[in-house]
Amino acid sequence: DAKNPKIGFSIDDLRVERWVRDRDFFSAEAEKLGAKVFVQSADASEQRQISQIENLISRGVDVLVIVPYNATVLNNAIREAKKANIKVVSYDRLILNADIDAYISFDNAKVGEMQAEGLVQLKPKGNYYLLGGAPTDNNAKILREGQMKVLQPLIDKGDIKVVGKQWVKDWSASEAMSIVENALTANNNKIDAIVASNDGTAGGAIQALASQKLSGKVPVSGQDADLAAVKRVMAGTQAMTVYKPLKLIASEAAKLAVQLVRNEKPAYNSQYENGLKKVNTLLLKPVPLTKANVNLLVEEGFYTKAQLSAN
Amino acid sequence: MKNLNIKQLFTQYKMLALLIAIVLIWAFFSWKTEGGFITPRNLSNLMRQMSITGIVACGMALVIIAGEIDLSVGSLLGLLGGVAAVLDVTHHLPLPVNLMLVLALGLLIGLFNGYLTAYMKIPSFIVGLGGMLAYRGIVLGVTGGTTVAPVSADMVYLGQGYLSATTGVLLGIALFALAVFLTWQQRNKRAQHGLDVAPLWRDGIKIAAIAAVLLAFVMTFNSYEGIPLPVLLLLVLLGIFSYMTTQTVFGRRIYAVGSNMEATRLSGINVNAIKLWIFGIMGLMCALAGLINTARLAAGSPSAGTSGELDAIAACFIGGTSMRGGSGTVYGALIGALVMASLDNGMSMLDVDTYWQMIVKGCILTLAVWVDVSTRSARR
Amino acid sequence: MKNLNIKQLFTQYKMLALLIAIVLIWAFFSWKTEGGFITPRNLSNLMRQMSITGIVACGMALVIIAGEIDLSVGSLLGLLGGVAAVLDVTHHLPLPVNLMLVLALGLLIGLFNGYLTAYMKIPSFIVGLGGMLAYRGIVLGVTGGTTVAPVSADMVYLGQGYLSATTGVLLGIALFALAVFLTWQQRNKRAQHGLDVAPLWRDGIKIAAIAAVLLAFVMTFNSYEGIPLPVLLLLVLLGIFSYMTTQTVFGRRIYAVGSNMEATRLSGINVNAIKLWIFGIMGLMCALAGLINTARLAAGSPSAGTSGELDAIAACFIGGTSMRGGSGTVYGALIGALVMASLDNGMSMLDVDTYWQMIVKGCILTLAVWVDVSTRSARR
Amino acid sequence: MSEYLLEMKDIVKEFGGVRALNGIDIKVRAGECIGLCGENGAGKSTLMKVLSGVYPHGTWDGEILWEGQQLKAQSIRDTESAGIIIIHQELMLVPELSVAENMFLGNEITLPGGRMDYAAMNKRAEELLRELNIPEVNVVLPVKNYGGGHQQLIEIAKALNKQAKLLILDEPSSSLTASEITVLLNIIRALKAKGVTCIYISHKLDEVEAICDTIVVIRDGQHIATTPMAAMSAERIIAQMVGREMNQLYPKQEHAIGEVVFEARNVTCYDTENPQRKRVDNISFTLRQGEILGIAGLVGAGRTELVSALFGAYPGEYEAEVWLNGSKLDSSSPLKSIRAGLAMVPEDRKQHGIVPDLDVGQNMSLSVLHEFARLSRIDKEAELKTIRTEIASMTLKTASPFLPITSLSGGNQQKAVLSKMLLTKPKILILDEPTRGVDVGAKYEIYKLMFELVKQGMSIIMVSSELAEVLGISDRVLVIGEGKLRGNFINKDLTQETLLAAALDQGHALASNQTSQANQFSPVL
Ligand SMILES: Nc1ncnc2c1ncn2[C@@H]1O[C@H](COP(=O)(O)OP(=O)(O)OP(=O)(O)O)[C@@H](O)[C@H]1O
Ligand SMILES: Nc1ncnc2c1ncn2[C@@H]1O[C@H](COP(=O)(O)OP(=O)(O)OP(=O)(O)O)[C@@H](O)[C@H]1O
Ligand SMILES: O[C@@H]1[C@@H](O)[C@H](O)OC[C@H]1O
Ligand SMILES: [Mg+2]
Ligand SMILES: [Mg+2]
Repeated sequence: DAKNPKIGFSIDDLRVERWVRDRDFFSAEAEKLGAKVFVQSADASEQRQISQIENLISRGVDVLVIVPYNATVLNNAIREAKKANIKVVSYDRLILNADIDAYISFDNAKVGEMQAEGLVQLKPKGNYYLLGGAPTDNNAKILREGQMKVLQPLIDKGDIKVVGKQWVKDWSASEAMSIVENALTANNNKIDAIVASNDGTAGGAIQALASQKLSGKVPVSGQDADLAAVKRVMAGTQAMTVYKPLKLIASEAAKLAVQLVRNEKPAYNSQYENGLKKVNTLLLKPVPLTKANVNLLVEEGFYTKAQLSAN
Repeated sequence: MKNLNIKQLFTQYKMLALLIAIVLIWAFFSWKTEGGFITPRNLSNLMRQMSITGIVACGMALVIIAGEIDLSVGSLLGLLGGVAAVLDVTHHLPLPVNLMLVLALGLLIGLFNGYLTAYMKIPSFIVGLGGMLAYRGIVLGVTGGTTVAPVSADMVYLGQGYLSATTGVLLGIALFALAVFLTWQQRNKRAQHGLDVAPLWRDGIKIAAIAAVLLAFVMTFNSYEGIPLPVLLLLVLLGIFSYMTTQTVFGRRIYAVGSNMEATRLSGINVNAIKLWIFGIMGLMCALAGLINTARLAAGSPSAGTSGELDAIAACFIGGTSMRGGSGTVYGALIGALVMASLDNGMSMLDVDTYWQMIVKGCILTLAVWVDVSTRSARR
Repeated sequence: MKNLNIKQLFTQYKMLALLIAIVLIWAFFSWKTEGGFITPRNLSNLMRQMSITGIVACGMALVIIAGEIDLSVGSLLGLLGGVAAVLDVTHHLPLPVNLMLVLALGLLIGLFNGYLTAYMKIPSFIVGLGGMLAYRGIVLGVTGGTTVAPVSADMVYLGQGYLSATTGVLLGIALFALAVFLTWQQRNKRAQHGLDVAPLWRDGIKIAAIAAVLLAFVMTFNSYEGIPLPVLLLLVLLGIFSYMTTQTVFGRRIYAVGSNMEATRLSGINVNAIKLWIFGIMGLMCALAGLINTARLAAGSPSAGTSGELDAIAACFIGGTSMRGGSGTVYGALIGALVMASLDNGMSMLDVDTYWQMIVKGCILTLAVWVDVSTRSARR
Repeated sequence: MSEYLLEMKDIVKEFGGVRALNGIDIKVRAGECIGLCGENGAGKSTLMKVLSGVYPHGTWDGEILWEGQQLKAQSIRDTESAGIIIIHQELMLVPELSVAENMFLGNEITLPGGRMDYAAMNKRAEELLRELNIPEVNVVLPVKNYGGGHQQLIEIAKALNKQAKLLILDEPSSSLTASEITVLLNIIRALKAKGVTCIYISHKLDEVEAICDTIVVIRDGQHIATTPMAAMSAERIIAQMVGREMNQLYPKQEHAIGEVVFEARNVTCYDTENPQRKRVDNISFTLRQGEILGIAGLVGAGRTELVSALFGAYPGEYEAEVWLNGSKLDSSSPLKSIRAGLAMVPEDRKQHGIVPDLDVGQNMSLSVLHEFARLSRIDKEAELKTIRTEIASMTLKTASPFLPITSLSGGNQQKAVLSKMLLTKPKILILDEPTRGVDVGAKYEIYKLMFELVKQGMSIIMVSSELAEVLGISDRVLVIGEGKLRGNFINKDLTQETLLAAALDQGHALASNQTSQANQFSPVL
């Protein structure tokens, strides 16, 4: 009911660090608003995610907040939700071709752009290696598109040369490490920057660089501001990560969800075309995070000072 | 004759044990979800959720009974689903043509796996391991690593459609009539050959039980939206496969091959051909599962079916199929799939942490097989 | 005696076939990368990259020879690596204590798996399947799904450290001395027991070959940074396991159990205890592999080791371990691991698309086993 | 101490409600050699498994006194350390380990640190094999390289290697040839002289007669009688075993022999391990309608290879031309052979005969299942009717056709396999060791059946290592030695000596007491 709404929160994969934090922030805020949250993790399986959404619907939730694993495969599940008069919020990744009520996000393509920009600032010219995400993950493709948006003009100009690109199975850090080791060998260490698509794979890449005593010399990008990555940024071995103020998106999303149930009007600031309709969108800004602005994390309560200084 | 009854009771008891397990699991979840678990709607969900694993498990049961294993099914399912999506989205093929093509492709790849195993004598474990990598590679190639969407409404209907209420009722009646007819025919035949006929009351009870199950089944689904198409498909497959394994020459030979391949060969049976066709059937099942999966996702996804082989194999083993080959049933495998799906569904309704879900599933799987092993007679 | 020679040549030939395959693969990649592939640096990388799979494959070879299988190793590796990371990062345990704890835990879990298989009679396939889920669940619980980093420098050294050049040379010399001593001892023994002694020139050639290999090995590594610690560990394991399987009573009993368990039991051997310990050893190997993995990544990742079981199993089968148990070698498994690692490394150096990599690996795996099967005698 | 080395009192052992042993009492004096006799399924092996700890204490009822003390063995280990050593009926060797390793399995000689002392073990193994008169066996080769006969001897050597007070031999001679059996019996005599007690189980009563001091007969899991051998004869043992007199072991019946119907030309089989080596070397022979052709030879002579090649079941490379009624057959696979009218009952029942997960009836109908099918659907009632008829006509002892085949005794399993092949209505029936491990009663019935079949016009090829059986049943006998045809004899005034001489005869011309008639079509002559 409207006073104590039930929120179903379907998350792609709690094995990826950031989603754990999203969940915690989200639940905390929702409970403050008097809602009850049911969390599901699909462990990077679209089939499981659909099942879980169906289960949440049978559970009788009032609103669904979904972090899609694969943004293109959910429209059947969402049709079911709509039939049951359940509101649907797309969280972080835009669900395509489906009748959703709202979208709240940091734009993945934008994140890709920031990653590339972060590196281009440090190495405007040179050999780039593109370390993509899971080959089976649609978002990895979107990130790559964002990165290429920045890099392509420079490639055309001849400033930047892409000396290799690989997708990393399951975003696996060890796989990323082997790939970068081999890339370094193949290119005689003549790699000037590595565009890693998230912090996990960046970690693997940096270990590979470290064994060539190149860590800190070759800039590596990332995203998510994982604790380990932030420590690396502070230590100077990772050039940047993209900080998505998770507390903000999570609490905003919780508010948005409750507002939808209570038929209140949320404060949207944008609209996105998802293939079926223009979706009302609350767009939050991802922040490129470098050594210069890590304090932001402490200010926003993302990490405590102790967490960052502990080794 | 007494011995016979004990034996029959025992086999029935084994299935009973599983059914009791399901009842317990369902009761537990229903209690915990305050009845939410056994609403028609959730049962309908549950059955749809198990349909893909179920379809694959039907084929896998045959493969395992024949003493082999197929680890490539997850990737193959993904590949065939991906091909279906590409044919639909990119080439706009009409659904029937698409279906035919994908089924044919599935059969062909299955036969190829079978050929490698039966004629080239490469252990099926390896063929599966190789296929698992290669077919997933091909999906990635075919889809370019991106999700292929949106598929046509026709195709989506395959995965999301329902039988109308009346069709459902008619189907129930037809099945009931079939059961009555078969029982009657069997009684006649036995009498005709001078074999002893079961007492009338026993067949009466059997028929009544069938009627009750059919009624409950149709009523439950009809009180939500009707019988979902994938569930219908699963039932049809259950019928075909049960008939095949228990009533046909081919079926009997599958058990023989799995139990003692050499003796079977020396009995004048072309064991290679049997293995070949079993893998062919497995391929067909992957095609069906892939189609349903694509229909349910309304898209062809490059990661579809990942680790589907493990679910199917687990279902077979929970359902009492023997590791060594030579014994097992298709309905057992489906009950096994239902057990796994019930756990997934129930725990997700209860909002159990993923890691607990994995731990519980791992334990239940092991436990179920342990119960099976330890209640089975110590024969051999 | 003539028969013996042919047979011996044949077993040697089998390993030769694999070595030739490696030479071909290396030659191909070297040509394609214009020599980049066989630089000392890349060979060092290659060996380090194969070390984790190699360590697991050592244990897996025993398990498969004993007629069992263990599917839980990937998850277990992840779990133990995760525990090591947590103990290091969160609890700041000194490395030796940490090592001891993790090894003990690995042994314990391995023994638990073994207990379920050997004493509770649950098929190892199922125990593995259950463990695969459950242990991964526990990792997620232990790490809370986050990457645990950064681990201490001591621990990183385990994965990234090198032996100094002189130590490497000394090691090479020691190994050479050992080989000479053993050959000499064997000649003595045979003479003493009145068995015919191989001609001196043959043992001479053998020793020379060993010297050449050792020299090449040490030189290659020393001309980069030295022998990497994980590679050293792998060599030590190879030594221990080869010794165990060929020279010790326990080792020979592993083959006996896998080849004919009933006969072994009826020879008064406690087959359950043997299985128990084999799984215990497997657990230890997972602990070592987990530690090295965490050390290499300098972090404990909740998804570490995913599908590691498949790599290890594939390595064993490529290396000629029999599916049915009873035959196989540890060095074969390591050569198998080297084949797979060479393919991965070479293709990633050539920047081949992921999907092609998967297809090629799948095909090579199947092909390798096919060659093995078809050169092996047709008899069963 | 009691006067007995061993007393087994009121032993009861059940398998899933079925009593295999039903209160057996047996007493054994030290130094005695007991002959344990009984039909197939009487419970001999089960009793010995109880005694030797294969079935641990507590899985059976009753009491065992060993040297006057209660024996509560939990495993083989316990009984072996008490001095009870058993040679099992089924071969219990590990195929992948070497001969020596097998002989020392469980009792390895070790060096410090748990190392195998190969030098010592190989040496001792060679000594033992020399004692058993098979020095040709190479102790470092895997056991799988050797055939059934050698394996049985290796198994015996393994037992001899242990310090036995009581040695149990459960059908140790089933794959041995006469000369090998002689060696074995001599060894047992030597053991007896050293004071070792033996329990000897065999369906070959002449062996029992030759070495046993006391005969214990059991039937249906119950003790029937214990009698000194002096007061017994083969006939009386049989009478006690089957519960009635049997005056004749080989029920030879007159039957008409017709024209040549079957011919094998130039059969050559190559060894699977070593393709250079010929296991069967260019053998040709003919077979007449209604004829029983015995094939005799030493173990490893290649008889099994010969007949499996004819049937298309030989696993390695081979060449064979098979003619039936004047036309050449394609017998390249068992399927084709069966279609053409050939049938073979293989030598190794467990590996090649029964399908363990199918029940008795399903095993019997396996080869002809398609005949009961319409549109592939099995008419189960028709199938059952045929099975019931067949069970009755074969006097196959089973409570129901739905029992697992593994629950039948060896003899009855053999009958089931035989009737599986007979249902295919063959013209030529090949029987490879049809009575191995089968008791006298059942043997008699199988022989009777064979005669009925030839009377109906079938022709039979019977491979057998029991010369008495070959002589008792066959119309004509082929002798195979080292893969070559060594003799072709009409079974008239033929003696075991003649056959043995032919089998051993090396490099001499083909022996034959009769040529023109038996082999007028044979290209050999
Ligand atoms: N493991 C078992 N499970 C069920 N029944 C068994 C088992 N072992 C033996 N039996 C049954 O027990 C009875 C005695 O068998 P046993 O092997 O002792 O006979 P036997 O006298 O040794 O016969 P044979 O001369 O054929 O070797 C038979 O009816 C057999 O079917
Ligand atoms: N030296 C050997 N190497 C490998 N296999 C052997 C050898 N000797 C015998 N065998 C195998 O043992 C089995 C029986 O031996 P074989 O067929 O040669 O003898 P046989 O003349 O049929 O004698 P029998 O049937 O009395 O054992 C066959 O399956 C054969 O393949
Ligand atoms: O935040 C990242 C997410 O956007 C991507 O899809 O998956 C990996 C995560 O690290
Ligand atoms: Mg017996
Ligand atoms: Mg033979």
